[in-house]
Amino acid sequence: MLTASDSVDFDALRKDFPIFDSGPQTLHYLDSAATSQKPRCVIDAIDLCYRNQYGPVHRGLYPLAESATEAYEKARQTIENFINAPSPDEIIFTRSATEAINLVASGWARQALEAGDEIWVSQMEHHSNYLPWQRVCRDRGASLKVIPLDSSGQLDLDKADGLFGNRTRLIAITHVSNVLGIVNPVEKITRLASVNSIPVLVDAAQSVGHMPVDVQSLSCDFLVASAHKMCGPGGIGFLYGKKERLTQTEPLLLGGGMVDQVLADTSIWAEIPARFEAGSPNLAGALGFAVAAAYIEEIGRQPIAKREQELAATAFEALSEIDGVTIYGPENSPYRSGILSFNIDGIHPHDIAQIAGEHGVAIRAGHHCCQPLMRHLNTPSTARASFSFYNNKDDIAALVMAVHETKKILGS
Amino acid sequence: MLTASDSVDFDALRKDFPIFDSGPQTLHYLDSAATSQKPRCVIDAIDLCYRNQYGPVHRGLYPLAESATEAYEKARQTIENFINAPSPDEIIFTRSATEAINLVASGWARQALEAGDEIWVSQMEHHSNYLPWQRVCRDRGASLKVIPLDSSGQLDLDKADGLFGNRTRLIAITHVSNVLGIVNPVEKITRLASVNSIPVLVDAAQSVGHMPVDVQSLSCDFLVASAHKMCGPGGIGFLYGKKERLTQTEPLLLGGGMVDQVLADTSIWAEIPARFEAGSPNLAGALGFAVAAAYIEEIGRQPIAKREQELAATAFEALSEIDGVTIYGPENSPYRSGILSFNIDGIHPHDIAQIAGEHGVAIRAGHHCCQPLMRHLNTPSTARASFSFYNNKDDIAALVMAVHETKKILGS
Amino acid sequence: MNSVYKTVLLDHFHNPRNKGDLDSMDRVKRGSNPRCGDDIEVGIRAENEILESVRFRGRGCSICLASASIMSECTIGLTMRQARHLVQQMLDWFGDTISEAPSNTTLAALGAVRQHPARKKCVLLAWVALDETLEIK
Amino acid sequence: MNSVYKTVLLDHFHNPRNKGDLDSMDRVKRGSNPRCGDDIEVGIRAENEILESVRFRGRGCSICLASASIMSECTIGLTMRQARHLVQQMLDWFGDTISEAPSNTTLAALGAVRQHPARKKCVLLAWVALDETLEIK
Ligand SMILES: Cc1ncc(COP(=O)(O)O)c(C=O)c1O
Ligand SMILES: Cc1ncc(COP(=O)(O)O)c(C=O)c1O
Repeated sequence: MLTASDSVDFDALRKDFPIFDSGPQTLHYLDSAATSQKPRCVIDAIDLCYRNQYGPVHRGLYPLAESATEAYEKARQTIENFINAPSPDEIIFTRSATEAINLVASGWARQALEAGDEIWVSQMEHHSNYLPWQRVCRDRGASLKVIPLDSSGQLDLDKADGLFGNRTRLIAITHVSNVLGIVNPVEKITRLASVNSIPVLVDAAQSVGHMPVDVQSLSCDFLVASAHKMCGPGGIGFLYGKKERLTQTEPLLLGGGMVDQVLADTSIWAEIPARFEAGSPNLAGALGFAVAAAYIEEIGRQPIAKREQELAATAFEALSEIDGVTIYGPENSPYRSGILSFNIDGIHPHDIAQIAGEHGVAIRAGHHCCQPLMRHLNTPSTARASFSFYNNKDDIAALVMAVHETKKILGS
Repeated sequence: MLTASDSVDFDALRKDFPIFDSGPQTLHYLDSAATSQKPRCVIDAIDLCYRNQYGPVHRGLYPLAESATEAYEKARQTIENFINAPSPDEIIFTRSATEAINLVASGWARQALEAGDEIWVSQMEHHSNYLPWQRVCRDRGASLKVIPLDSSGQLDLDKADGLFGNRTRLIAITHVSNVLGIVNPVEKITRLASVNSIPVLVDAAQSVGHMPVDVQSLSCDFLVASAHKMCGPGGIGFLYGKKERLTQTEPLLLGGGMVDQVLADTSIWAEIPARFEAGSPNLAGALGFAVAAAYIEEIGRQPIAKREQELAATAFEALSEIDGVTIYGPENSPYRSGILSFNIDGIHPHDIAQIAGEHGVAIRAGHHCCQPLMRHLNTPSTARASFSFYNNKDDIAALVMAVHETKKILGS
Repeated sequence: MNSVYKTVLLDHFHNPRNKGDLDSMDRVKRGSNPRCGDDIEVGIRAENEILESVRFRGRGCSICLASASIMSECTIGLTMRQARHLVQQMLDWFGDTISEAPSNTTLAALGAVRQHPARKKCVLLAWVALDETLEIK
Repeated sequence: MNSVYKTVLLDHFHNPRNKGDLDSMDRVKRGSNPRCGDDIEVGIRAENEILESVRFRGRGCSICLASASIMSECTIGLTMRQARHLVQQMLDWFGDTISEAPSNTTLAALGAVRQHPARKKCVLLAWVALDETLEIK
């Protein structure tokens, strides 16, 4: 049974999300791993910004511009604290996790790689944490190596020959799989990598809003995430980078605000982090992001993690009792977040998602931008239910009902 | 005197902008070239999106995801129509004008350039339309050439030896100068460039929300702009590219949504425009951008251009009557938009902007991300007033007053 | 609720017509959508420009497979020209160039899918493959 | 309105103390901010570790120039150690590490600039240059 995770009243929190009051039909939103819904405080912060506080960041001397700049830098500090970074200068605002990874691939790895070097990813990476490395390795004559998975879908580090060897220039690994919900042992990886001083990039897109994340105890060199997957607005994310690594990084985007001196044939970049934020900063995006982080922090990521695990565990149990349902990944375990992928024998996952959609249940079907993982699972696609703390047991009941309905309609 | 531009009631339109009702003091916002204020319809569209309509774009089969996808693609069509592009597939949503230029520099020019080739920009370019070309030229052994300016600050095409010659691979030129307000003769340039089939990129950051812009009559190959300078939200902009050019362009960002097949060592990109939009699309950004474009289109860019020119002309006249004031750029002329840069003898522009700010007048001082232009003007910085249609003659009076006040406080 | 899972569609999914072996076909073409894993083959046999047999095999979602089955039923007996015309009508109908279903009651069962842009490809996969088999050599 | 343009500041801007020629100085250091075009030089002459002369020249905004003038006035006569200490106090005050002005009435005139982060650099430019002239050889 579902029990309130600690002392947080999650049913009351659900009321913070206007979307659940907006339609005639109950929305069973189980696609938070794609993008999460937004609480009123975030929506209101964006609204207020554009109504009363809007001005250029880093570019003016009048009060509106000064307060915009201050608010933007305060948002940076909020993100700094959210992941326990040592300094706000180590937080770069990007448009997304995807941009942040590309920045490291183009700006750091491109310089660092030589022919014969290796970059390691895992078989469960999202395309955003796979393709940038594939390109930079090909361009530099390096090899992209893949940590294999065991039969339960977990990293098989023992089979990753040379992972911590002296050809490895970088390990880029997701913190939480967006398909299997597996939480990877990042601390173990950074510890083993540190022996050979191998930098580690953590894709925290699926973790940072769902469980405590501390870059100092993870001991990673880079960490990336997007606001929109953690109650924040679209169009903003961040890169955390250790000062030492950022100093080795060339900017991805060149333009206004990231340069001190522009000479005829060469230029001198501005200090870090400005160097990596070319173009007019996204004020409302940063403010909305900071409010989202504060909102999550106030609930507490420990209770959130517990709540989402409980929801996923309950769904796991209910679904596994249904004939013909296969759930991917390990059995319910502490290594599992609130994400669940499954299939029904003989039924295409698109049909599951469509029929679920017709019944007010929002789940996703497809390869989830994880084609390498689909090859490992030996299926072109799966259906995925992803839970957020604002979900409840009614959502699980609706999901189970939709699966039965799908079987009734399409089962043989 | 100011006359209503045609039949539009601009004083009524000012009421569409909540910021002007938000403070105790009248805000004389003359910094719209840095970033514009937002009308209620744009703010409300973003609000509504997050409250009632929010879901993942291109990634789901349930109703919320389908309508999000539809709304996003409709926004693309709105931008298509706004610049009269031949097809919505030629509109790429980016985070900004800056990203759009970097995409062309990294994705198109990097392939197209060979040692000895030339890229031409002008001496009045914004750093965002200068630095990306500087880098790609240096990396490829090509030359970055600069169209010089005449004493009035206008392009001196006659002195640009080889501009339309057969070493030129690209001409990247701003439509409107963000410092001088000069409107460049883009049509003339594309006509002369077409003789040698030289592609032309137009930086429309300062034009697209302020005057009619039609990529087919401009006959340019690429055109870029940001939403936040034309009443839209931060964090979104676009690249227009001719189909033929986009086909020659490699994506800048790799990741989710831009790939059809991910194989071990190589990948097959998705169709255009998805290929250039890696990562989760910014739904609220695109919707807000489209509403901004529709809002501007409804007022009419012809009347807006007239109104802004009138405001600038009136300010020009008033400021030029003040002893010790130098206004940069050509005298008031049809080649001028609503942007005006000036200095006061013996007074640093930062002081002008600060004192103006203390009197509720928001103007900008600095190099405006145009250090090459500052070298031409032989000053490290200028004060800049930039007018939007929501400004009025009270704003001009306040500006003039602030200049007098500055002289009184700091004049010798 | 305007479900896409109408009786006719479900019937074709559960009891696919002309599905299976393509060995006796004159020409076979493949249609695949790597994004969702749909992957089918369509084969034809014609005599005097008239389609004697239209068959398919492969895997896909219910809409993809039902559409292939419906297609086979609707095209057997047509001349190759008529079949090409019907494919074009389907493309126009799903491309929203025309709003009326091609005058064929079975085809109308696919109409509900037009409300779901992401799944139009599922419907059209078989039809595009058929079109390729019909191309003038 | 809490203007930064206080009487004391304006006085130093209009009537800068110790401005001009640096030929007779022992050591000269330059401070510049390419972003806004401020560019000044600060020179010192010391005898027995006591600052006999502190002078500056260059161009900049009123705050930058007034700060340089105020600085010269506040540091002439100090030991080099005391001057380094005062520079550190200024850095702390403008870095918000301490909230009280260094106990010096003239310096207090710069306090209003602390509300304007973008202009703190203008105030500190001369002080940082001075610090460099004071560095132990
Ligand atoms: C002429 C011009 N080009 C490009 C840009 C860059 O726009 P953004 O900062 O929105 O990328 C600006 C504004 O900053 C501009 O004025
Ligand atoms: C594990 C993982 N990494 C990276 C991303 C990319 O995030 P975004 O699309 O916001 O850039 C996602 C989500 O799409 C994800 O699930």
